[in-house]
This record gives sequence, structure tokens and C-alpha cells, in this order.
Amino acid sequence: MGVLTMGVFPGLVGSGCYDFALKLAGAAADKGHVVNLWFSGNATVSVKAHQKHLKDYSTGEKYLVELMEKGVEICTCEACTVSRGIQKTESIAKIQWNAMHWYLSKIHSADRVLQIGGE
Amino acid sequence: MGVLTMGVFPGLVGSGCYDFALKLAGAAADKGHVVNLWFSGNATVSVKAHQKHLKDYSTGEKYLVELMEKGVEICTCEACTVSRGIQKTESIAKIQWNAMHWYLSKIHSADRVLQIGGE
Amino acid sequence: MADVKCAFIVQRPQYKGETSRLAMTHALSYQTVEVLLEDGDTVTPSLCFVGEGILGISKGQNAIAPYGINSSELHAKNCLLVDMDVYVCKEDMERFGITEDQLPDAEDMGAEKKINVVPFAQIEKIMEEAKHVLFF
Amino acid sequence: MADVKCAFIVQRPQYKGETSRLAMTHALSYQTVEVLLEDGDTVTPSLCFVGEGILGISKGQNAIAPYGINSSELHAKNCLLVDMDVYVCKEDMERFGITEDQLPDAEDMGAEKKINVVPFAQIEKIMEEAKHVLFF
Amino acid sequence: MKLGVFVSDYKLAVDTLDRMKGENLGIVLVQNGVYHAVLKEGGKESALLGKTPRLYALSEDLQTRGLRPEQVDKRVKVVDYSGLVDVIFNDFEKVAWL
Amino acid sequence: MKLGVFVSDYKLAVDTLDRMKGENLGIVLVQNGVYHAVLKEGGKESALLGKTPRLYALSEDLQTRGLRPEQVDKRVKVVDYSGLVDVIFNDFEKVAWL
Repeated sequence: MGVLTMGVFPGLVGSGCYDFALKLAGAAADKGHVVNLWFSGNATVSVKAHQKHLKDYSTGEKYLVELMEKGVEICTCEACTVSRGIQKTESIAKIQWNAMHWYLSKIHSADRVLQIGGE
Repeated sequence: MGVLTMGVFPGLVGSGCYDFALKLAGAAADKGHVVNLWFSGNATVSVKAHQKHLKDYSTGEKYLVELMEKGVEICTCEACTVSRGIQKTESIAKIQWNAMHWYLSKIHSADRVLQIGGE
Repeated sequence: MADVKCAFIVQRPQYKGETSRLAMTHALSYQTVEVLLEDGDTVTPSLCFVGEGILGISKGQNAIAPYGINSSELHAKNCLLVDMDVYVCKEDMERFGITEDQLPDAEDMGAEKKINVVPFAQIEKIMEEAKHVLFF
Repeated sequence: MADVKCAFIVQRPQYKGETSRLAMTHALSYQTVEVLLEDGDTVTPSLCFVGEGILGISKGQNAIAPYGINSSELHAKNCLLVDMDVYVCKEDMERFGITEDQLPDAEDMGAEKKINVVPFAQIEKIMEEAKHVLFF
Repeated sequence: MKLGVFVSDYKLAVDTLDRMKGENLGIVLVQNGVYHAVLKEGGKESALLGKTPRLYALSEDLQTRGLRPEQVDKRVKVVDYSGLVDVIFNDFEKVAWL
Repeated sequence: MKLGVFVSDYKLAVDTLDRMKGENLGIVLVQNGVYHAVLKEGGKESALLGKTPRLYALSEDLQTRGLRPEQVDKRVKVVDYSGLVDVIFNDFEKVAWL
């Protein structure tokens, strides 16, 4: 089994790219791969707890919780997150908060890296 | 003097478009125009209180407060905001929360509408 | 007492970003805006799909199964259901090889309106006649 | 004990979105990643600017005055300062009419490294030699 | 119809503007759109500059990108945010962000 | 180098892929990128289809957009998320999102 590290960047909450990242992470974890997810830029907003799921919006909270139950490690960029006003106490439980080198360290151990950039 | 209504949509926190919208709103208000700002999509995240201003990130809180002191009306799409986990109690004070028809009503009274879409 | 005409021009495809979906949900809210306006005041949106924007309203979409969200097709049908004028650019239909039978209607939901396939020149005219133009 | 080479390819312009700026800040963190790795393990980024990505690092930027944020030029200089290998695509310089003297250096900050202007073929080679390729 | 179109990208992902008639159109270059006023890609100026004589570029966005006023094409009027407010209210009947 | 490039748009705002050599390249069409596997703009298929024989499209993203498997170009292998995981680990040495 391999290690997949994904970086999820700006503008992804409420977008198809975000849904993509979470579904791919879930499918990889289901197959027994080790999966690491790094949020930066606007994607960091997705660590906010108490997201309300409305059918016109894709929200990530329940998927993120499920992913972590499957062993996926998820970390948000602390600077990006606090610059958007979200505090650690308001975050979904068990999501890690760290600096950008967390992502690089998970790149170091990865067999495959998928950096989802764009806007 | 005129009425300028701006709709600010996805992916704008931390982006140049967001900075643009706030600066334009400020410049118009300084000239005595009536300005209305509507946040939808990812831009709704910008109503979160306690944003930390770091020089590598553009954050809007202090500008939003300044704009409201100048008389600019600001409203966030409630559905978009709660789907991202942000509650009314966590919002910057005096920002309005309403449904999409708020935007249409401010379009009704506007001399100029600038809808900033894109991602 | 005044009606304000707005041209909502959807030029981006659906799903990857939210903007083109939000165009439809915002247009739909013309139905309830009266609660915030003076008596007799109204807003009338015309919803126009151009360029890649026309791709996202095709029939047969299913976004619930893979992603748990309502499809853009459903949103387009809802627009017809509330009697909105919906236009799709003819030249772009031809360019992408999309035929009229691939466009949704909302007859099954009881809608009387249908999507109008019109030349780009007519969409320009709609923009011209509108007080405000909003691109999505 | 292993070094992992990564190619950071910046293909989008700066400022409108955050991605291309975040490419630089993330690359910079190679300096501190050792705290999270085993002894002797390292990550070595090569930072390459291609296409419109080359536009955002020109000399003479001032983003502090209008927008209160650090310029991308400063970030590029910081990359040189920490001895990162920074490459700019020669063909794109020519295409956009940008000359080498418009590229920043960080001599004033004490940097020894300079930006390397190289053909696209060399950037492809960097991607080939890297274990991972990240587009921004 | 005197429509002012805001262009905020250099490479455009939508072709709506290409298809609109230039007669009453104006173009406002902001964000990365300001590169249209400066760059000559492959020696050729941006097609936008020939589309209408009503061209504006935002000075703050030129400054941010290290672009000097003398690099800007002569047909483009450089305005700051305050000037842009006047352009929006006085030079156009409606405005739209591409 | 067996690089799998993910394409998530129909109209691309970056030209990096155009310039990369096809030999060891693969293309994975996801999100609005799946339109490349289906549309014939002006009667012409997408240039991406001729770039490499290693082409994939994500079934969930076809389904979301109302695109049926029989509309997909024969050269494109349709995979679901589970299949895509295998593509990532088995068919390429590295992957990149355009």
C-alpha cells in the first residue's frame, strides 16, 4: 500500500474541487492507502466546525470526520486559518493545526503527491 | 450622488478581487455615494470576526468595520455562511444576515451594480 | 412603482465553482424580493446562458448520487417553474453540438415556460434593455 | 536518510488568487521541515516560473501601499535568500518582452543565489528529476 | 448601451467580451487585467486595446505589479480608485465584471 | 517520467500542458475537464485527446453533468474514484493537478 499526500488550496469550499479531494481521499483510504490532507488558502475555512449541510451546497464537515475515522491525517495551515478569523477552539475536532512544513514533511513520506492549486 | 450595489461572490477572501471590492466601496463612500455590499459563496467567510492581520494575507475585518462606519451596508447570504459553519454570533458586529433577495432589493435601488463573480 | 430589469448572464460552466449555480439561486429570489420593496416595485431577471455556461444545464444530470448536492438541471427547471425568462445562446449550442432535446424542460413539474434558444444578438439586446447586467 | 526533490511550478500570475504566492511560502518552509523529519532527511524544492507565472516576480512592486500586503517580489527575494534554486522560463521572458534586468535579485539582503533564466526544456528536466511535481 | 466591462485577468477563460460589439463598450483593466495595457505578447499588443477607445487601467494595480505609468499604452487612461468611482457613475450607464 | 496530469477545466487558463512532451504523459479528466472527452467544439475533438494514448475520465463527474458513457470518446478509459486511486498508484510515477 502507498502513501498519498494531497494539498488542497484556495477557493475550494463549496466547489467541485473540494468534493473531488475528499472523495479521492476516501477512496484511497478505503483501499488501505495512507492518506494525508493539507489545507491552505481558502480551503482552510473547511476546518470550521458546525457546518450546516444544505443540498444546494457541498459542505465537508461530515466527510472530514469520516476520513479521520478511517485514519486519514488532516492538517490546516494555521496562518491561513487565523487570518480568516477561525480559532483552534472553533475547529472540527482532531484536525491538526500546523505550519507549512507539515505539508512538506508529508510530501517527504509520500509515494504520490497531488497538489490541487488553481483558485 | 448615486447608489452603488456590489455583489461579491466565490473565492474572494485572501484574493485580489476581495481587496478590490473593499477599496472601491471605500472610495465610493468617501465621495458621498450610497454603497451596498452583498457577500455570497466563499466571500461569506469574510464576515467571521477576529481575523488576524498578517502581512502575507489580505484580511477584510478592519476594512469592513471602517466601511460600515462610513455608512456602507453589508449583508451576507445566510445559507452560504451557515453552510460554512459560521454562526451569527461569530460574525463581525453590524453585518446583516439575510437571504438572496436582500441583494435583489439593493439592486432595485441602485444606479450601478457591480457583480463580481468568477471563482 | 418601478420594475427593474436585470440580465443574468451565465458564462461559466457549472459545478467546479459556485458562481454559475448562484446565478440561478439569486435569480430565483426575485419571487420573494417584494417583502423588502415598496408596494408595486419589482425586479425582473432574464437568465441567459452563453459560452461554456450552456453546458451546465443539460438533461440527465445526477449530482446527488456522487456528491450529495442538487443538480444544476434542477435549478434550471426551478427557474422555469417560477416563470422566469430563460435564454440559451443558439450559436453556442451549435458550436458545442448540443441539440434542443438535450435542454431540460419542467413540464412534469407543471411549468408553462420553456427555455428559449436565441441568437447571441438577442442576448445582447436583453443586456441592452436591462438596467443592470450581471455576469456569472 | 533521504532527500526528496520537488518541482514547484508556478504557472499562474500573482495577486488575483493566492495559489502562486502560497507556492513561494510553502517552498520556503523547506528550511524548517527538518523538525518533523528523521535525522538526515530533507526536502529540496526547485521553484520554477513558467507562462503567466513569470509576470508576478518583476522588480519594483509595491503592494504594501495600496493593499497592505507583502509583494510577491519580496517573497521571491526571500527564496533566493534561503539558497533556493529559482528558475524562470526563457521562452516566456521573450514572449512577454521581459528582460533579465527586470527580475529581482537579493544581493542587498546578502543572498548569493540569483534567478536562473533557462529554456523550458530545462524546467521539464527539473520536473523529470523531481520525485514530485506541484503546479500552482 | 454604454457598458463598462471590468477585466481582471490577462488570459481570459471566457469569450463573452470577444463577441460583444465595441460601439458603446468600455473596458476597465483591474487586477491582472492591467497586463493588457502593458504587455506585448510575441511583440503584439493585446486585442482588447483595439476593441474600444474607452480604456481605463487602475493605478493601484499597476503599482502592485511593479508596472510604471510610462509602460502603459497611450490609449489607456490610468485612474485610481477615486477616479474609478467617477468612471463608473459618469462614463457608463451600466458596468459588469467579466 | 510517467506524469499523470489532472485537467479539471474545459477552457484552460494555463498553457503548461500544451508545452509538455506527450511521450510519458497521461491525462486524467476530472470536473469540467470531462467535457474534453465528449465535446466536439465546431465539429472538432479536443486537442488533448491526440496528445497521449493514456487518457482517463472520472465517471462520477460525467454522471454529475448528465454525460453518458456512450458519449465518451473511445480512447478515454472511464474510471470511478476507486479506479482512479489505482491509476494514481499504478499507471504513473507522479501526478500533478494543472
